[in-house]
Amino acid sequence: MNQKKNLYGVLAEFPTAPAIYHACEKVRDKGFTHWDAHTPFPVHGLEKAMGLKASKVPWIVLVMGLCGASGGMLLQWWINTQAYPLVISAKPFFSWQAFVPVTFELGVLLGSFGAVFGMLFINRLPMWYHSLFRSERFEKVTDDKFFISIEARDPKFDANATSKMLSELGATHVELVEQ
Amino acid sequence: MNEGDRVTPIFPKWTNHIPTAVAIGAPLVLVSVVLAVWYFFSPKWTDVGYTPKQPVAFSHQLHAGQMGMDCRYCHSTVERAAFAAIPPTETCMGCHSMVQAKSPRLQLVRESYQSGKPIEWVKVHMLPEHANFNHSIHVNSGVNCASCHGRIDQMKVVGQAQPLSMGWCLECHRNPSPNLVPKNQVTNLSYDPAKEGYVPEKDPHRLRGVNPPQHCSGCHY
Amino acid sequence: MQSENNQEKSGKKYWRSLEEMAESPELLAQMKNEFPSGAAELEVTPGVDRRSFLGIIGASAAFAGLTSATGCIRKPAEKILPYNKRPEDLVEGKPQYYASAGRFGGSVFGLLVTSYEGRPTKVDGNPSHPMSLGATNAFAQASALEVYDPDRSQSVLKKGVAQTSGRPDAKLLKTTLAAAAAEIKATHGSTGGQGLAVLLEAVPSPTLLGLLREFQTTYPKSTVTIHDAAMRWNEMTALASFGYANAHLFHRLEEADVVACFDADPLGIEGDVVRNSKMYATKRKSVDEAKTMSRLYVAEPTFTNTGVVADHRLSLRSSAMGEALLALAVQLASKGLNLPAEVIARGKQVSTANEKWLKALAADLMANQGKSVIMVGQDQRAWVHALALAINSALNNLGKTLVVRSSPLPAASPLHELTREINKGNVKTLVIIDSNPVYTAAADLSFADALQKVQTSIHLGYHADETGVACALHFPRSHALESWGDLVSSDGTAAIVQPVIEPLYPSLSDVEFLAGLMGNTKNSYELVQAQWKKSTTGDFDSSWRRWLHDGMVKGTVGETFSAKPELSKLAQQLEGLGTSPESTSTQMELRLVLDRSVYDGRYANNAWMQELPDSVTKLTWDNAALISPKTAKAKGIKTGDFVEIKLKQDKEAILKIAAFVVPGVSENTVVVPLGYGRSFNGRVSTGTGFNGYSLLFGENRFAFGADVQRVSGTYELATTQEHGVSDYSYDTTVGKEAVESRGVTREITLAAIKADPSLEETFKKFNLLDPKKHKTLLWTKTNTTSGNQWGMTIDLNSCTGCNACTVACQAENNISVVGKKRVLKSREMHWIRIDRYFTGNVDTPDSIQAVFQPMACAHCETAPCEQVCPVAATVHGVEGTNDIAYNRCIGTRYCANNCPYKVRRFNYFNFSKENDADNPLYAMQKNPRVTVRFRGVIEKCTYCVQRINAARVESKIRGEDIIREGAVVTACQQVCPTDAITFGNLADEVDSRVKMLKALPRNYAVLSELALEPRTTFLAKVRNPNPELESSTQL
Amino acid sequence: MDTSVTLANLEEHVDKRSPLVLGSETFSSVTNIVSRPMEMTTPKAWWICFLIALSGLGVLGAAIGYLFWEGVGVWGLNNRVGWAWDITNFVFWVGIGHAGTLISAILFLFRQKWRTSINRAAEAMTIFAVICALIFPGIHVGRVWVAYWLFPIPNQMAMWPNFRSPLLWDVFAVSTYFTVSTLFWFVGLIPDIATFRDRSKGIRKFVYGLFALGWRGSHRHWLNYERAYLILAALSTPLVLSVHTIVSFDFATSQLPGWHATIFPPYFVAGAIFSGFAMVINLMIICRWVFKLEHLVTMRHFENMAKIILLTGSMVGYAYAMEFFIAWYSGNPYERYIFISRATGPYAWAYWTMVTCNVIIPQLFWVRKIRTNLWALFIISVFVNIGMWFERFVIIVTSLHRTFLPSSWAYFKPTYVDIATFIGSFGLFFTLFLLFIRFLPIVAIAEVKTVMPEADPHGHDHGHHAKGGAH
Repeated sequence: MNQKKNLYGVLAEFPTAPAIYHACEKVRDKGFTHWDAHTPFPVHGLEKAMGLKASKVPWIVLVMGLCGASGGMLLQWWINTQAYPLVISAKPFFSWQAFVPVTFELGVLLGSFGAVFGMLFINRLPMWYHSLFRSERFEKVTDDKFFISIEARDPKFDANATSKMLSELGATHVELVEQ
Repeated sequence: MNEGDRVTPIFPKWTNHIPTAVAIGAPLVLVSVVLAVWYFFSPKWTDVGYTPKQPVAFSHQLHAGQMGMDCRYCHSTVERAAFAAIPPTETCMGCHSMVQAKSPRLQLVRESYQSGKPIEWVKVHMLPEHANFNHSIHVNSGVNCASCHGRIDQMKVVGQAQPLSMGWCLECHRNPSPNLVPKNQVTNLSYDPAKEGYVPEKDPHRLRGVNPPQHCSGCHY
Repeated sequence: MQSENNQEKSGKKYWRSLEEMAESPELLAQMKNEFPSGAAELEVTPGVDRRSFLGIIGASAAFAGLTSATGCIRKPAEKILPYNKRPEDLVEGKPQYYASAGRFGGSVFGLLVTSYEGRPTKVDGNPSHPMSLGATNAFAQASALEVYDPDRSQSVLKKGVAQTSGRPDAKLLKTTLAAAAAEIKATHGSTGGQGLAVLLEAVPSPTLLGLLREFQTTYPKSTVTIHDAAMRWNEMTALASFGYANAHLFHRLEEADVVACFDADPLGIEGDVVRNSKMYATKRKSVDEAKTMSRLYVAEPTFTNTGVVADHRLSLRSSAMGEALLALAVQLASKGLNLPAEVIARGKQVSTANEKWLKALAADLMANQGKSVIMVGQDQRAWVHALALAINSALNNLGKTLVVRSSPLPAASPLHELTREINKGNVKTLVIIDSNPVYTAAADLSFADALQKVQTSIHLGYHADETGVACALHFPRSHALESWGDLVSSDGTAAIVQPVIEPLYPSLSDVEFLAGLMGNTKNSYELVQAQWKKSTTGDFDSSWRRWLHDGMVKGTVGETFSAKPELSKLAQQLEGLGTSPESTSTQMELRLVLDRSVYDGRYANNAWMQELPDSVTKLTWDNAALISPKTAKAKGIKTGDFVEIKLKQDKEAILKIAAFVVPGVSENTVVVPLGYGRSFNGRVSTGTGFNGYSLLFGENRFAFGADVQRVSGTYELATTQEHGVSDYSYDTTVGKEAVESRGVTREITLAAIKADPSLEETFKKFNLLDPKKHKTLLWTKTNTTSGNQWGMTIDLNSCTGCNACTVACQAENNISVVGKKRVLKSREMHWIRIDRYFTGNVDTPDSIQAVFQPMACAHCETAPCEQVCPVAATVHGVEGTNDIAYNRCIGTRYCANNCPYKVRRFNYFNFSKENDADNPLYAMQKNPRVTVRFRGVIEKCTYCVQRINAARVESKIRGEDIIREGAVVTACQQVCPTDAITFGNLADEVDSRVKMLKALPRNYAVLSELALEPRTTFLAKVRNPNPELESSTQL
Repeated sequence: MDTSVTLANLEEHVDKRSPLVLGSETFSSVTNIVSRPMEMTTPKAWWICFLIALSGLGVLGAAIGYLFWEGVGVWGLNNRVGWAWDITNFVFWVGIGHAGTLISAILFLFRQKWRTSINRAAEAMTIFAVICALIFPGIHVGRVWVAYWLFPIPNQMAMWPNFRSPLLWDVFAVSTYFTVSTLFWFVGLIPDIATFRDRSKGIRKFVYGLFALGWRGSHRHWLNYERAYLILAALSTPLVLSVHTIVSFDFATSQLPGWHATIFPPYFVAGAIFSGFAMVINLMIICRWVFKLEHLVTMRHFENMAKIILLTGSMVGYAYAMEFFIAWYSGNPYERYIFISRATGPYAWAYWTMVTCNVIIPQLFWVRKIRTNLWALFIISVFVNIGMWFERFVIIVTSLHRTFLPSSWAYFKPTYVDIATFIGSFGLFFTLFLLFIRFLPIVAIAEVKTVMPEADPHGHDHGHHAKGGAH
């Protein structure tokens, strides 16, 4: 069989959640690295079956959140004590109690920015073009079908062998996808 | 080993570069816009250098500069009142009834003097609205004319030299010393306190320290 | 947006309005015409300065071309128009002050007029003048706006038709006047003035009266009639009956420890109010040092200012005053006072329900012989005045607390005699000098009809008013600020009336008019000088200058009568005086009173006065029939209902008027203020109130046997307190809350002060929280740093609620008028308001008491308004003032919500712009030192920060950091006739008066438990009740 | 199959009370149901509603235009009552805007799976309500053209906002809340938009594709996605509580009797949840009926929401009572007077309307029959929202019209502009909501699928699971 140059990889379709779960366990155990599972919804525990590491998003959120909060308090301190100290209701220039709400809100704001944009960044989204979008069957991934895609650049990849392995794992349909 | 049916994706490949481009471009654009607004919408840009044409080609360079007339000769109320009043036509005619009495450039002045109709000078230094500025206190505190008006004595046609914005006022009100000169040097536009090494605190002629207001009602009422 | 910016950018109203002026060509035309070429006196009359006006017109013309040339980022170009020749003593932007005098509410006092570049902007009292001592009443303040009245007469009228097409015409004025003079000469020259009559107000002007004498020598048979709301005919008759010919009474309240007013209002609207108030106040202020205070008894049918501040008030109908006084006489006699037997005999016949009250008063009077005074209202009949004089004399008060002075006025006849003559057909020519009899004459005279019987009627008036249009000929009158004149006060002090501005329209002053009718074409300046040259010895010019400078002529005119009255004469007065049924009957009595806002109607077209809340009713823009809650309940009348007042004497008169239920009115009495419902087409006066004159019969302003019935329909009355509440007892429940539950106004007795000098015990009931506990703040205060710390005290014990401060503030601070509709929405803009609280039981009028409390921004140190402003538009100044930067305000109104005193005012619309649209001339009154506020911003009392800043500049130039005591005087403080308001520098350890006052035990902060530490504090009101009557008071 | 309840599977058992998805729905049938509104030809009913809503929006525009032209005076406000309908409407809408995030965030954190089929619509409602709310503080200022001074922007005046002002806290709180809710909502939408993308053709495919950001259900994405979603929920929870707390600070931190009350924050939050859920019920009943979602939005959802309304309604009632008690107990005459005048004064009618709608009527939910009767649910929820509007009106206006100095007592009457603006805001709200239900998935497809039994990867044999776990 000829190894197509512009091959992206192999795409295997599975009918149910349990099916892909078990399939993933196997692919994981076979030591594939450049592969992925595609599901219409987050299948419970699949990351274990795929052997993925925990997400880094929380760290981004933490950092951003702290920046927001401290930045907020700093801004208010600077404005009220450095930029233009004004006597307001005879309150102290740095009335930190009154500055808590804004500090909190800014913390939350930047924190959630961290969560969303951090997630998109890690996921390399938006990515409007993807080789898998060339497959018609793949449109079902957002409906009720489950897929495993193994990329050609995976060292263990071999168009025939991998396809075969996947169909043995219970794939109802296996196809090759170009870049 | 079948190939499966193919569809052409909605978006071509290159669209994947857009996010990166935006991620890098957007901040740049944002920053430059902010900087642009910061500069071009500020009085530094909008007001400084405003040099309207005056009905009479009066040259401060000639009168105040070369002939060295004292500012207060014409702007006589500057020490007593909030306004440094534009001199009445009769002040001009005080000299120009003899000097240059026939000059066509002074035609308008003579007409005004006869008809009693004032000359319509165009206002150059326009403070922000609602700001009350009092010349007398500034002059009496020894703020040199040049601090706000620039080197009028070098201007053929008077133009605005400083932003006259609130922020600009506050700079001096927070730290007046650099702009203070001896009382008798107030109208000496070339006097540079830094060069002369003048220290207001040490000036025996000053009866009191200069502590300009920074609270709202100092200027806004 | 651009337009928004333009309108809000125009900080100095004065200039901005000129743009608008420039856009109305006819107005420009008028203004250009204000300046007759070559007005001779310009050079010698300071202040009358035509060039500044040319400047203004030039300026406006310049602006006209520019108003459209905007839109770029850069501000629109502005032009500066310097003087052509700067007047001697003028410095641009610096106010000039001119001493003058004026007659307001029947009282003459000295004035100090403020003028900017030739525009009079404010009228204040002349401190060195004995009758004003620096203070004025509200009317004087309002005259600063009056001169810019949009509807003032601008041209000669013939049979009510204007003789000029729009453009006022000076020449026409002169020629018409000459023609009139010629006609008079033709018709009456031969007959020596047979059928020639002059009608004028009681203006004590030497020049005018001199000319009048001249007139009468030219026309010996001519008659003079005086018609004036303030004319005290009955008092004159009474005095005459004792042999004091052509005299009037002058009171010295500074000498009186006991004052008894019978239907008199010496502190409100009657006579020399300003001086009386000053003097009365001295006897109240003594409470702090000497622990003594005068005692004030008032018997009256409805609350007057005097009644409100009284220690004892008896609710008594005007018609019963005479009896009450007789009964008092009996009481006095029984205590050994020597009064004619006939009087006592007569007095024994009357039965009065108020014996206890009168007994107590009698005792007080006897105890204070020579230190007491009985005052009788001008509307009381002659015999009552005579009786009062007799008692005063017997009490040895004459010459001490009151003196009889000869009146400068000529012997003249009252209006009804003139009318009789007219109806007989004896009057061919009638000359009316600045009087409006067609409106103000009693209904039974039907003067309007009579006037038609006169062949030639010539009228001089400030407005083309009801009389002006009815007369054959009408001449526009110059304002007092526009022409020369002179006036003599009731104490005899003479003063020169000095013009501050050229007449805005070609017009005549009284003297020019009268002289003109004798063919004398001299102007007022020459006439006045001529008059005074006669009476001057030595260098006239120097003394003239001194008079102008001082604002008065040293040495008084006219003399006092020292002779004691022959009391026996009193008997004749009382002869044939049957017992009047009034005192007992339950029939309704009608009481017509002069209005505290529009007086007799002459201020009806003055927007400030129309919007000024009445001291007691708080009613604006209208008058109403005042009825006591009890009577109203009995008649089923609620506030706002229409009632019909029928009065049947020889004629029947009916008035349909809105009712206003207010405590303090006597039972079975309906009170109608005069001066409203005017029929001349003033743009301000039109549609305000109801004409009370249609119920006026004869000379007396009270009539018995009126029929008051509720009729269908209601009417919206705009009050500034209890907005639109029609509940009978509502206002006293409010009072209860304020005075009793909340301790807002604190009222104590002299006895209490004596018993508890520190007042700690006495104040306990007012303190919701122990003052010592206030200072516990969660944070350390950020103290304001400057050497000047401003503060104010308001002495409730002195305040008579005269409203002068409200108008003065309006004049000083360019406060907009909002109109009736918006007052109804409670959007009035006054920076200082006078709260009035009633206490007592609405069903027993005698138990009702009221108290005034002027309320303005208190400049709290921990101001609740500041912390809530999201843009820091209102923050604290280093001198302890609560500043507001109008152009920073975005108008969230949060500060107003959070202000416990509710003293912040919001510009819901562009009020100032609307005001100028209504009348561009108003802009000329604006104070150039104060920003004119625009739509969408909050405003409030600033402690007259413009004056503070002016003073600071001067003291700094002088080299002082501390501003001297007295260098800053707020507008309200300056005008206050009782010096109730004191303002000053708390940081001035040496001679700060306000600091001293704040140390008094009477000093308290309203809502002190909120720990706002307001810089404006109040001195508690002290009443001095007679122990014998203690029970009847509310304490 | 063991039915014994252990900590491990407790949650499952709780959830098995009654199924969250009824009938014999499969993954694709769920997709179909939810996609129907997007794919069906627009129903007439939708068009009618939309036109009505649109005209309402027109009214809003006109009212605001007139307001800007003339000034705030066109409202009934005065110098004593400086705030009335403007801020009442603001608080009202912010309150409504709470249920969404609450359902999404808090119920999500508490693993209340029944939320899945209503949270999407609720979030949408939140965002639209907050948009309506944001209008009012914007337009109530006297000079809108300088309202940007509320933000700390460097300027030549060297002036900055006053961070001590609760109004400024509001600006930050509400705008943050709006931003975060929108992000939360959008993140939730991504997979479902992808679903629509893959179902639709042509321009729609392009637009959906654009917003799907190229989602391909990759589980490496799901991993970060779920984490991010969880964190957003965790952040939104304190946020949603803080927002109404801060709104209540507008009043609580002021001086006025009737405003200055420490009970406000919890009481406002309870009220917000109260009104929010009422609005969700109203909207869901309609959507469910129009788009035949009976199998996804079940009676159990409504019943749960009714219970929450009952709870929060009672909390609000407790707060009312407590206010009176404190007013009396404090011995503060101002406080006492204001509450007496609330119940007996000129605005008593408003007060009793509030009590009836908020405290008395919701008590009907104790009865299961009423709780489960859609008509009853709908009507009572409407009453609740009327009552909650009046609550804000009572707090704001009655407190302002009887303040410390009796001389400054006044009465407030709304003008027709007040009324038009309020009605108009509903126009805006429904315009947005109708567009939403027409073009976006009103039920979170992916999430619903997760709670279906088929979603369980170990659904068929447990033994295998044990092995899998052993790895």
